[in-house]
Amino acid sequence: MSEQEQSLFAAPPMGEQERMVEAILFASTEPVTVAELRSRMPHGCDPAEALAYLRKRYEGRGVHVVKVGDAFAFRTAADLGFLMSRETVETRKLSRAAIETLAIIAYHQPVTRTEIEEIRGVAVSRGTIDLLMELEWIRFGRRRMTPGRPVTFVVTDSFLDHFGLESARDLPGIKELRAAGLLDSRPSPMAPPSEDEDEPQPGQSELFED
Amino acid sequence: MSEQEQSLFAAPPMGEQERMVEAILFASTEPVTVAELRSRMPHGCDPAEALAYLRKRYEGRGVHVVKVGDAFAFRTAADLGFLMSRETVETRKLSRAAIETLAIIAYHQPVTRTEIEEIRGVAVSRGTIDLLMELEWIRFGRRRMTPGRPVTFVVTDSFLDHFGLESARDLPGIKELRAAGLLDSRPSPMAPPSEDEDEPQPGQSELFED
Amino acid sequence: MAEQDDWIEAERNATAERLAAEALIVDVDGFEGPLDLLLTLSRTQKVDLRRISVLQLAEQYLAFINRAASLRIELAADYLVMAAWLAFLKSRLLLPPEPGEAGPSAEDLAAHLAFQLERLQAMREAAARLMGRDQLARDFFARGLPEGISLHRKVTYDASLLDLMRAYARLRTKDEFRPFVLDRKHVFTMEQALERMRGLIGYVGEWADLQSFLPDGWDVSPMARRSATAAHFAAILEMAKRGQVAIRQSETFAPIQIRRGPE
Repeated sequence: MSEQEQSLFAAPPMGEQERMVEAILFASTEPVTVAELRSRMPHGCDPAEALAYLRKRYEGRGVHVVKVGDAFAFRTAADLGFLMSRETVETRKLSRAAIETLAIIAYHQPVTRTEIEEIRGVAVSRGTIDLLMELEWIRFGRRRMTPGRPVTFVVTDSFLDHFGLESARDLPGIKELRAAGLLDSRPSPMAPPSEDEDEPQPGQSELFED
Repeated sequence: MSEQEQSLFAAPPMGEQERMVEAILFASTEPVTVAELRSRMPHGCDPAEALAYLRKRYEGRGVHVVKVGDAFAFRTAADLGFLMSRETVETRKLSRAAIETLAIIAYHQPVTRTEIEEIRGVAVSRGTIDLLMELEWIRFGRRRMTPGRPVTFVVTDSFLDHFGLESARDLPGIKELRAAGLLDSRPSPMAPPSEDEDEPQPGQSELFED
Repeated sequence: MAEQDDWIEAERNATAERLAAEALIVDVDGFEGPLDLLLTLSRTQKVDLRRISVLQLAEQYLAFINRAASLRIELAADYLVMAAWLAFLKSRLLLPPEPGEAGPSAEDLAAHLAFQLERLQAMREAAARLMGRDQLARDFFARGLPEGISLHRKVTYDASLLDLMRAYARLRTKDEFRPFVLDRKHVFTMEQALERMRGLIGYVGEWADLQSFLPDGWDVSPMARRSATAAHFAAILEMAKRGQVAIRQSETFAPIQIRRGPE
């Protein structure tokens, strides 16, 4: 086999693969998964390894490679945010109820509406869930396998992207909260004043199973 | 003047200035001029010099700093253009008829065309079914064991994948939609009912039966 | 002299306390439910939530509710439900348990309430920390100029789960929003009634209630009955004008009676 023929079938050198990943990530505003990188790069490439080199190369630069769920994206370094006032998108100010509901979904996911209400001690208003869905920060998760099969809510990858989190496991303070038992769905010893039909589930402790 | 006071007014080190230019060029929606860089960076910076360093740094990389008129921007390297072909997929919103048909199939599967028409109150056009098939969101299910043995439609795994569902059973019910505020008790002013109300044509359904 | 200072001091403290309580009351709309109010009240105990006195908290809450009542401030029902429950809990905490009493102990209930407060507080803090993080498009940024120029142009269609659910919700509730159309199914016209009565009147030699002439099936719904009654009444007036029937009514709202006319 001639040398040229061989090179036709061999994967490009790693330095070249790194350039490819760099170009693809740069071109996209949305995070790109490793699977998508692989499907777009020539046969035989190892985008995961190329990504590792690329992340290292951009450490400490003005833009970084960040991980969002299973995907990767370039984002500007947070310490340079002050330069970007022109780029800032004025976002709607979230109500306290919306912020708390979002936090409860993030930390307790998958979580049912009843559980959110039990934690906050008030009914979740219709607009709140609607708004968080519209922002694409939450979505419906798997139904709970309990009587009534209530729907659950979980946070999305856009949520992770927005708050610069690799995964829900990286939520600030989540380990401490779990260790303190504050993420348990502790059954109330008696139906307390808030009416909750579905019994708290023991199965819920598998938080963040992936 | 004390040393500290001096440092308060001195320009940031060149490495830092380079990071700033990098972040600004990356995040900006348009090419940026040197004058604009200067106005956005701290007093005393030399954006032209920082730019020169930055261009050098990106030489041979997967993205370059290019000059566009008087301004500068990042562009992916020309030799990697073949990687960008998939970037150009034009996405359109599904028509209302298509999304309603899809919703009915998802909620009622397996469902026959006649049943879809009964629920929508209008005939289902052939194009709608074809489109949903082409998107690989629906497929034929088992034939119904009733006179005429009509074909049924079911949703596919790529449907579940696209909509982030574990199974079609995880779709929220009407009660849950209402609770989530997705179902207003008033007709939405954004969705006038007359939009595609083709005449109800009960007789037309067998047109598409095979 | 010193005594007087003490007295003034005490007076001042009492005033401050009263003002604080009133400020709390005025702010009642600002509370997100009874649990939020309890959490606010618990801060006055100035202890770790794990060592909170639930008994004292129950008393504070009940005092708050009483005060609101005396100021004629309307409280939402769930505040009153919580008050009733706390009053119950308080009595359980104060009285020795009845022998053989089933169900959870007062201590369990109190511990659970303390847990709920601690958990709410923890979620508040978590929410604050979350919102304090660097955020996309505020502190860090995505590529401002995504590239997408290519010769290959492929059209694909997209929809979100939200679109899907809204579409389904719209379909399923379509009937609720039917545009207004006259309900002809339940309208009995005067022409129909006239036709009917002409056929029937020949058989009415004695006084008979108009009601008994209403067609079958038109007395099931109020709407149908009203329409049929009105149509038949108009019809007999017409027939009376022509002398075909005689009409009488003994008093206002009494049944209307008819019989064959004198002609």
